[in-house]
Amino acid sequence: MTEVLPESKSDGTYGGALLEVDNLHVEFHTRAGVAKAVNGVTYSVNAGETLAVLGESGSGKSVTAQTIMGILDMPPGKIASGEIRFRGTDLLKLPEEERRKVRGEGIAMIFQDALSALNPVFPVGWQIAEMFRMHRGMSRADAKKKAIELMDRVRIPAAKERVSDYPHQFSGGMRQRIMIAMAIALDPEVLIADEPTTALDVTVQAQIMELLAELQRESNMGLILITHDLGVVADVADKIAVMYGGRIVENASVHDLYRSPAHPYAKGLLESIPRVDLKGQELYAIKGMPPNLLDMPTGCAFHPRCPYRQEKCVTDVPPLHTISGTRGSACHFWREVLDGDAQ
Amino acid sequence: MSEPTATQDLVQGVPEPSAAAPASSGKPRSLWHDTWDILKHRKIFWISFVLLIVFLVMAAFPSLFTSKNPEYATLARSMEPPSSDAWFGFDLQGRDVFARTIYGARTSIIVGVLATVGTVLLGGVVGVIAAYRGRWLDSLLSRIGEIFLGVPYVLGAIIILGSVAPVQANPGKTLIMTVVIIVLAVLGWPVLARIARSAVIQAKHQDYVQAARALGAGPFRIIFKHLLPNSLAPILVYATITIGSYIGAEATLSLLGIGLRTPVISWGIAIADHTRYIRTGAHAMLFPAAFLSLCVLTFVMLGEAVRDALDPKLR
Amino acid sequence: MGRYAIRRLLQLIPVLLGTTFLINYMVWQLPGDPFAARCGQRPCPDAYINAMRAEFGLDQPILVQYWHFLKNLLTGDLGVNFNNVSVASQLGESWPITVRLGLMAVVIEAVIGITAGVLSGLKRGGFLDNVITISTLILLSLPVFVTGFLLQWLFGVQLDLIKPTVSPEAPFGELIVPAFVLASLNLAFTARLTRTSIIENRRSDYVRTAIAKGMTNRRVVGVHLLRNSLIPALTFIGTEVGSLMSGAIITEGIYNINGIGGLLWRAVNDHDFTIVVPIASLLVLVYLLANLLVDLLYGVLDPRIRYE
Amino acid sequence: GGGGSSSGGSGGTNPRAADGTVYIRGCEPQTGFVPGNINEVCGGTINQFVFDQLIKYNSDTAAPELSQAESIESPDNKVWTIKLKPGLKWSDGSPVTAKNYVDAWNYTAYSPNAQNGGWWFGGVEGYSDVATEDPDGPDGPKEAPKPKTDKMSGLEVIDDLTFKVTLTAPEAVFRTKLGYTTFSALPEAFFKDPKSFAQNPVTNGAFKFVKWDHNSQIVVDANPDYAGTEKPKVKKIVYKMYKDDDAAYADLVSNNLDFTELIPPSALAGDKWKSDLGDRAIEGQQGVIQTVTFPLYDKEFGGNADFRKAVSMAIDRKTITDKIFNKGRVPLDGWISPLVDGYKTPGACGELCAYDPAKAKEYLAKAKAAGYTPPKEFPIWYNGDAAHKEWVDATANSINQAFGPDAGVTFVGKAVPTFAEFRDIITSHKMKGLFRTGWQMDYPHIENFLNPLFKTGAGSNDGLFSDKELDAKLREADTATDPADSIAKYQEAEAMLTKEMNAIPLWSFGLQAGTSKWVTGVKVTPFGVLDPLSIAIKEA
Amino acid sequence: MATPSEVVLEVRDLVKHFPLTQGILYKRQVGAIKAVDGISFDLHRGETLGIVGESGCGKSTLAKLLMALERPTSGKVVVNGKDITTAKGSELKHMRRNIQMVMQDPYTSLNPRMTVGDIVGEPFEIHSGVVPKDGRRKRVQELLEVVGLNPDHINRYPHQFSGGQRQRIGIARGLALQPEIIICDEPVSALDVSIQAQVMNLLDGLQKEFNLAYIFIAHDLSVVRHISDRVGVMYLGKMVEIGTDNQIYDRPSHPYTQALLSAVPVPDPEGREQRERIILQGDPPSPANPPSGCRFRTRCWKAQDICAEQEPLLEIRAKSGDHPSACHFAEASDVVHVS
Ligand SMILES: Nc1ncnc2c1ncn2[C@@H]1O[C@H](COP(=O)(O)OP(=O)(O)OP(=O)(O)O)[C@@H](O)[C@H]1O
Ligand SMILES: Nc1ncnc2c1ncn2[C@@H]1O[C@H](COP(=O)(O)OP(=O)(O)OP(=O)(O)O)[C@@H](O)[C@H]1O
Ligand SMILES: [Mg+2]
Ligand SMILES: [Mg+2]
Repeated sequence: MTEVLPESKSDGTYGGALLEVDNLHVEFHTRAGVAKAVNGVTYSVNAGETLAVLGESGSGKSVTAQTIMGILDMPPGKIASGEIRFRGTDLLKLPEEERRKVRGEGIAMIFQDALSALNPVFPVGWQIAEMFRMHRGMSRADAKKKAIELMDRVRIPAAKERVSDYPHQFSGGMRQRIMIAMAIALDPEVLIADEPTTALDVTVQAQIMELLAELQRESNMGLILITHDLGVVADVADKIAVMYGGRIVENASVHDLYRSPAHPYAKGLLESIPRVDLKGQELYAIKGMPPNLLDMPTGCAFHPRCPYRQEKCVTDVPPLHTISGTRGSACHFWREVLDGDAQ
Repeated sequence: MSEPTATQDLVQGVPEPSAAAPASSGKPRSLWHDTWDILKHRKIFWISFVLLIVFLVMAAFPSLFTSKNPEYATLARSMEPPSSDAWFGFDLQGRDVFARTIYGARTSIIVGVLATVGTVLLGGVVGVIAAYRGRWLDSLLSRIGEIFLGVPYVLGAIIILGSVAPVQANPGKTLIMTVVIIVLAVLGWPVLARIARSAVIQAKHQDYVQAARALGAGPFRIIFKHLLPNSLAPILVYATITIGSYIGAEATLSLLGIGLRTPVISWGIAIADHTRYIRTGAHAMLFPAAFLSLCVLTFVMLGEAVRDALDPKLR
Repeated sequence: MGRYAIRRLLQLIPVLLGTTFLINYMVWQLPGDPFAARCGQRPCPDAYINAMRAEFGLDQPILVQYWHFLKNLLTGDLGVNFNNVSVASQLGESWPITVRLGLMAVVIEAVIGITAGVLSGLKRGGFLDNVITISTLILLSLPVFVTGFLLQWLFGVQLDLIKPTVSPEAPFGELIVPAFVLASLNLAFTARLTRTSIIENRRSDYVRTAIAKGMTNRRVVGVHLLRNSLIPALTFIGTEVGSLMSGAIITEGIYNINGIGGLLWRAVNDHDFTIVVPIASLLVLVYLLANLLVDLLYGVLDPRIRYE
Repeated sequence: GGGGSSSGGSGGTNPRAADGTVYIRGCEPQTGFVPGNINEVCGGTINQFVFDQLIKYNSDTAAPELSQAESIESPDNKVWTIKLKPGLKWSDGSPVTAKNYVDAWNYTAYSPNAQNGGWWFGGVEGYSDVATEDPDGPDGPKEAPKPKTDKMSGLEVIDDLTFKVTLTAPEAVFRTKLGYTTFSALPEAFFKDPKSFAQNPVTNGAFKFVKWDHNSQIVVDANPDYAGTEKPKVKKIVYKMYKDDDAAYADLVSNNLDFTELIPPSALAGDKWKSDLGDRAIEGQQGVIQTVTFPLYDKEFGGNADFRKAVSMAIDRKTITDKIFNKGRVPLDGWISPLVDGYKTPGACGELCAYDPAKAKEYLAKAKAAGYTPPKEFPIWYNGDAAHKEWVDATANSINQAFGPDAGVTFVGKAVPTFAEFRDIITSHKMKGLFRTGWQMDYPHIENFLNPLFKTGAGSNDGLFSDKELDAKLREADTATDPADSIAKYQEAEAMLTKEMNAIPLWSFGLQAGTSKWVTGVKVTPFGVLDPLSIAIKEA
Repeated sequence: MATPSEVVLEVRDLVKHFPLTQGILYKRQVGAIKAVDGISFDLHRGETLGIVGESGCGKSTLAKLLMALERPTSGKVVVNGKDITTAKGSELKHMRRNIQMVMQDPYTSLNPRMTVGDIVGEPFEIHSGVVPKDGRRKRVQELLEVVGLNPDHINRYPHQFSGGQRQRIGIARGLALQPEIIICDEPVSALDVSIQAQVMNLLDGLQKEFNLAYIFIAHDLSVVRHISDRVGVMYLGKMVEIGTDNQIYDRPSHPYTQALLSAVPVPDPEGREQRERIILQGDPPSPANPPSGCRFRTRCWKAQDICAEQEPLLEIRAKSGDHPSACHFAEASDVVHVS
C-alpha cells in the first residue's frame, strides 16, 4: 500500500475535514492490567475552526492528542483500533518517516507546561531554529534569523537579544509563547494546544489566547484546544467535544452546549462553576471520582455518578445519539437532560 | 451556627475505593511493610534473595557445603584440574578449590558488606548533614571529602594499613580484616556523601518538607521520616554496586600484598594468588571469580528490586 | 561563572594544603626505615644512612620538613629523590604518559559506558539491557589485574594484534588496550548511572516535544535526550579522573607503562617519599581541577545551574 | 620491542639486523653508576656491561680469570701486587692507571663519602683510619667522628700500571673477590663531578654508557676500542626496564624483547615456558640459595636446636621445588651453592635437610621435652613485593602437615608489604618468627657463603647467630695460605652449622632464561645475568 | 458571614527581602528580591480573607511568613496576641497548633513514601500531647471522614488518590491540631472544576462547623469571590487594593484589579465578541528591581509622571469608593458585566 501524503497544502483544495479522529481506541498495558484510556473517540476539525476538547482530568484528552501526534509511549500504550485521517490519509498507516514529516509541518502541538516541554539545556532560539534546520534544511544563520522573526511574531520583547537565552530565563507566559512560536514555525495546518494556559495567570492567559486567535485568523489553521477551563472554552471555541472516561459524551457548538447541555456530565460541569449569584451556597459538585480505567463501570461509564441513572445505564453503553446536525450526546436520556429534570 | 449536613453530604461524595488496592484497615502499615508486600511478588527479588541466602549460609556455615578442610594442602596434587573427587580441582598449594571457594565466601562477603555499610553510614551521615545544614558546613564537609578522594587510593590504603596494623605488630586475622574494611570505607565515603547530599538537597526543596516544618517537626523527624526515605534510591543503587567493587578491591589489595593475608581465606586472595597461573590451571582462579561475580550480581539485582519496590508509584 | 571559578580556585588552596600536609605527615609516619632496603641483602652502613638523613632533612621536625617542601614547591624545585635523580624530570617523563593513559581511559569509559547506558536505558528490561548489565558487572567484579593479564595474553601473545607492552614513548595506539583495562572498573558505574537517567528523562516532556517537532529518532535521542542525561555520568567520571591516574599502578605494571602509577608504587615500596609526596600532591591537584572542570561543565550542559 | 624497531611477531627478516640493537630485560638501578656504591642486581647487571674489573668470572665455570689485571700475585696472601694490562682506556680516552684503582678504593672506603661498598675494604691495612663507626647507631643524635685521613695506608701505587695492596691479615680469597663491582677503578673525570658521573659515567668495559632514561631504559653501545680478547657482537644493548616479570615475558614470547633471565612463575608452571619458547629457552644454575632463618635473639621464636632441626626435616623440599618451581630449583642439603669452589655432595646438612615427618615429630617432642614450648602461631615472614608467597605458604603447609594437627604450633606465611620494611625489621632485629633469607654470591667461593652470614657480628648474620668455635674455624680458613687447605677448613666450618641449625637451607636457584628468535649464542653467567659478549644477532 | 469579631491574626508592615549576594571571598549583599514589601491586614475569627495576584507577586512568601517558615526582614505577625516571627523552639511549636497551612500543590506536598495514615497522623506524633498514642489512629480516621475520605484508605499512598482527594488529605492534616487559622495557598489551583467544587464545599463546611478563619490564596478570581468575605489584591509584593468581595468585584478602583477582573474568562459564550478586555502589555517587572513609585505603572494605561515619583499608599481615596486602593488615580468602575 502506497499512501502518499496529499501534495502541498498551498492548493488548499482538500474537500473533507482537515483532521478526523475516527473511533480511536487506545489502551495502556500496565502491570495492574489493561487501562482503556481512549474508547472510541471521534472528532474532527476544519481549517480555521477551533475545536475545544473538554473533560475531567484523566478522561483521555491528552492521550488522544498524543496519538494524533504519534508521541504516545508505546509500550505501554497501544492503539487498539481506529483511524486518524489528516487530509484524508490515515496517519496510523503511514511509515514512520512519512509520519515524521507530518509532525511540525502538518500538525503541531503545544503542551501545558512549557518549562518542562522546552528542552532546558538548549537556547530557545536554537530550539525554534531546529525546526527550520531539520525540516527545511536551512543554514544555522538563516534558521536563527527565522527564529528571531517568529519570536517577534509571538511578541517576545527584544527577541534579537533573547534568542540565546535558555527557557528558565523566561517567565511562564513567555515560555508558552516560545512553545507557540515553535509550533507555528512551519505554518502547520492543525495546531493542537494541550492546556496551553493552565499554568498561567489570567492576565497572561488572556494574552496567549489573544495571540492564538490572531495567528489562527492569519493562517487559517485548525485549532484543537484541550482544556478544562470552561471560561476559556466559552471565549474561543467554535465547537466542543466533551470527553468522559475515554469517550466523547457530547458534541456541540459552543452556544448549544453552554445554553443547554445534553449530557449529564457536561451539565454537571457547567453547574460546578462558582457564580456570583450562588455565593454563600454550596457549589454543585459532581459526586464521586473519575472512573477507574482498569475497571470501567458497565454500561455508561458515568452512571455511578449520574443523577439521571436508570437500570439501562448500568447495562447498555449509550451510543452517540444525534440530536441535530452535528450535535450529539452519548446519553440514553439526553432528552431529559436537555429538559433539565433529573429523576 | 454550623450546618451539620455540610460534611455529611460530602461523605456521600466519597468515591468508591478503586480496585487497584484492596481496602484494608487492619494494622497500620509502614513503608517497609509495603515494600515487602511488593517484593513478595517479584521474581527477580526471589531469585536474588535465594542466591543471597545461599551465599549467607555459605558464609555462616561453610561446613554444610563441603566436608573438606580448606587449609589442608597436598602439594603433590598442586593445580590438578577438576575431577569427581574435587569438583573444582586443586590450587597451587594442593588445597581443594571447592572448599576454599566455599570458605572464602565469609571473608569476601563480610568485607564487601561491612565496608559498604561503613561507606553508607559515614557518607550518608556526612552527606545528609551537609545537605541539610548547607552553608559553610556544606562547604567544609565537601572540601574534607575532596581531601579523602584526592589521596591516591593505594597510597591511602598503604598508609592506613601501615600505621594502624603494622606488620611488626603481627596483627591477627580480625584486626587485618577490620582495617581493610576501614580502609575501604574511609577512602570510599566521599563519593557516597556526594550522592546522598544531592539526593537530600533535591528532596529538601519539596513541599512536603515545608509542610512537615509547618507542623513543627524537628530536624530529626524531617531527616529520618521525610528526607531519607526519599533519597534512598540512588544510595541503594550505588551501594549495591559498591559491594561488588569492594570485593574486587580487596583482591587488588591482596595482590599488592597490603590487603588480607594468608591464613584468611577469601575469593580475592584466591584470585590474586592464581591469576598468574591462568594458562596452566584456570580453574583455581575462575571458580572463585565466578562466585564473586555471581555474588555481585546478586547484590545488584537485589538492590534494583528493592529500589523498584520502594518507589511508591509502583504500588 | 568566572567569579565562581575564581572562588573555587581559591578554595582549592586550603584543600591542597590540607592534603599535602596529610600525605607528608602520614607518609613519613609509615613504619620502616626509608634507607633499610637500599643496600640489597646487607644492612646499610651507618655512614650512608646518616648522610642520607642529613641530605633529605629527615632529622628535622615534620613541620619544618613540610615548610621546606612548600617553599621548594613554590619555587618550582621538587628536589631529587634518594637516587639523586631530579624529581621534576622523572615527573616530566612519566606525567604526560599517565595523562595520556588517564584521558584515554576517561574517553573509553565515557564513550563505551555512556553508549551502553543509553542502549540499555532505551531498551530497559530487554535482552540488550540484560547483556549489558551482566557484562559490565562482570568487568566490575573482576579485579583489574585479571582483566589486564587476560587481555594482554589474548591480544598481545595469542592473537598478536597488539604489542604486549607499551614502548617508552607510549603512542596512542599502544595505549588503547591498557586504557580499556583501566576504564573497565568504572564502566559499570558509568553505564548504570547513564541508564538510570536515560530511563528518567526518556518520558520527559521535552523529549515528547522533540518528537512532536518532527525530529528524527536519532536526533531525539542523540541530541535532546543525551544532553540532559549526561550529568550524573559526568559527575562520576569527573571524580574518578584522579583515581584513574593514581589507580593505574596495576595496569601500568602489566603493560610496562612508564607512568605516574608505577613511579608512585615503586617509590612507596622503596620508601622514597621524596617522590611520593610531590606525586600525591600533583594527583590531588589534578583531582581537584578535574572536579572544578566538571562543575563548570555542568553549567555548559545545564544552563539552569547557576554559580554563586 | 622498544625504540624504533618494528614489532616482532612475524615476518622473515630480522629487524635487529638493521641497527644491531638488542633489547634485554632490566630494572631501575637504585643508585647511580658509581661502582663502589652499587650493591643490588638492577644496577649491578648493567654495571658489569660497562665496567671491567681486575678479574672476571668465566661465564660457564665461574672460575676467576684475569681481565684488566695482567697479574695478581702474593707470596703470603697478605701483600698483593697487582699489575694492569697496558693500553687499557677509559671511554673518554684517558688511560686506565694504577692510580685510578687506588683512588677509587680510597674513595669508596672513606666513610664520609657514604659508599655502600666501603666495608669491602675492611681487610685492607689502614681501613679503620678512613672509616669511623657511628658511636650510637644510625638513629643517634651524635655525628660520627671524622676519620683521621682519607687514604688507606695499605694501598700504594708503584707505577702507572702497578699497585700494591697490604692486608691486615692473610686472605685466601682476596684474588677471587677482585671481580666484584666494588673493586672497579674510577677515572679522573669521576672526582671532578661525582654526581653527574653517577648519571652518565665514563667507562672502561666492553660497552659504553649512552643514556639513562629513568624508569624506562638504559642504553649502552659497543665499545670499539675495547681491549678484551672477546669483543661485543652487537652494536647496542637497550636495557629495558620492566615493572612486572610477566610483562617482560609476554614481550619475550612475542619477540619484542630479546632476553630475560626472569621467567615468571606463571610460565614456569606446567613447563609452559618451554613450550612457549622451544629452543629459545635457556636452563642452568646460578649462585643463589634460599634459606629461612630463626631469630635467635627472640626467646619465643628462636626455638631450640631440636626444634629448628624438626622444622628442617618437616620441609618437603623436593615436592615444593617440583610443584611450586616446576623443578626450577634444586633442593639443598648444605649451605653452599653447587656452583662454587668448595661445594661437595652430599652436603653438610645431610639427613637434617631430608624430608622425614616421623623424625621431625621426634625432634619436636625432644624440643618440647627440653623445655621449649613453641607459640601457637609461628609465622614465616617474607616480603610481599616479590614472588615468595607461593613457596612460603607451601613450606608452612609442609611443616604443619609433617608435625600433624596436635603439634600445638601452626606455621603461617606472612608478608611484610615491602622489601624496605622487611629489611628494616630484620636489621632492627625485631623479627618474630622464621624469616626468608637468601644469598646471592658476590664471587664464586665457599667463603662468600659463610663469612658474611654466620660469623659473629657479620653484616648479614641476620639471626644474630654466634658460635665461638665456628668463628675460630673460619678465621683459620681465611688465613690459610694454601687454597685447597683453606677450602677444606671452610667445609669443616660449614659442617658445624648442623649443631645449631640456625638457618635452614632450602634450595639453590636454577636458571631459567629465554631469548627472542632474533638472537643467538646467548650465555648466562653463574650470577644469573646475561654475558653481554655472548649475545649475537642471527643472520637473516 | 463576616461577623466583626475577635482578631485572630494581625499582620503589620510585613517585609521579606531575599538578599542577592555576590562576592568571591566573602559575600556582599548587592540587592534584594522584594518578595513581600510592607503588607498589613487583620483576620477575624471565622472570617475568610482572599488574596489574589499574579504569579510571583509574593503570595506564597506571605503565606510562609505567616507560618513562620521564613523569617521576615521586618514587621510582625501576631497570632492570638503573640508574635510568631520571633517565636522559637517549643513556643513556636506550640503556636503552630493554632495556625496551619494547606499547600498549593497536592502532588508535591504529600510525602510519596508515607501512607495517608502517617501523613495525617504526623501532627499528633509531633505534638504528642494532643491525642494519646492509642487514640491516634481512630482520630486520623475521624479526620479522614470529616474531609470526606474513606477511613479505610488509611494505609494507601498519596499517589493512589486523585488530585481532589489528595488535597483533602492535605486539609485533614491541616485540621488535625484543630487550629483557629488555616492558610490555604492556592488549594484548588491544581484541580479541575468538578473536583474544585468538592474541595471548596468542604472548606466552606468546615469553616462553618469549626468557626475557622481562612487566608485563601488563589489567582482564580471567581473561586476567591465565592469563598471570601474580604479580598486583597497583590501586585509585586504590595497590597494594591483590599475590601469586601463586593467592593472589589463590583467596584474595583485600582487599574490592576480592573485588568485582572476583565481578563477572567467568563464561562458563557454569549456576547463574547462584544466583551471588552483590558489586555495588559508586557510582563511583570522583576521583584529584584521594581519600578519606582507605583509598581504597576510600567503596564498601566493611566500612568503619569507622578506615578513614577510617588508611591501611592493603600488608603481610601476620593474616587476609590468605600475601600482602600493604592493608586493615585483610583476610580471605581465595573469591568465585569456578565454573571
Ligand atoms: N503511559 C501511561 N501508562 C499508563 N496509563 C496512562 C499513561 N498515560 C496516560 N495514562 C492514563 O490514561 C488516562 C488518560 O490520560 P490523559 O492524559 O489523556 O488525561 P487528560 O484528559 O489529558 O487529563 P488531564 O486533564 O489531567 O491532562 C489517564 O487515566 C492516565 O492514567
Ligand atoms: N527562597 C527564595 N529566595 C529568593 N527568592 C525567592 C525565594 N522564594 C521566593 N522568591 C521570589 O519571591 C517572589 C515571590 O514569590 P512567591 O512564591 O511568593 O510568589 P507567588 O505569588 O506565590 O507566585 P505563584 O502564584 O507562582 O505561586 C518571586 O519573584 C520569587 O522568585
Ligand atoms: Mg492532559
Ligand atoms: Mg505560590
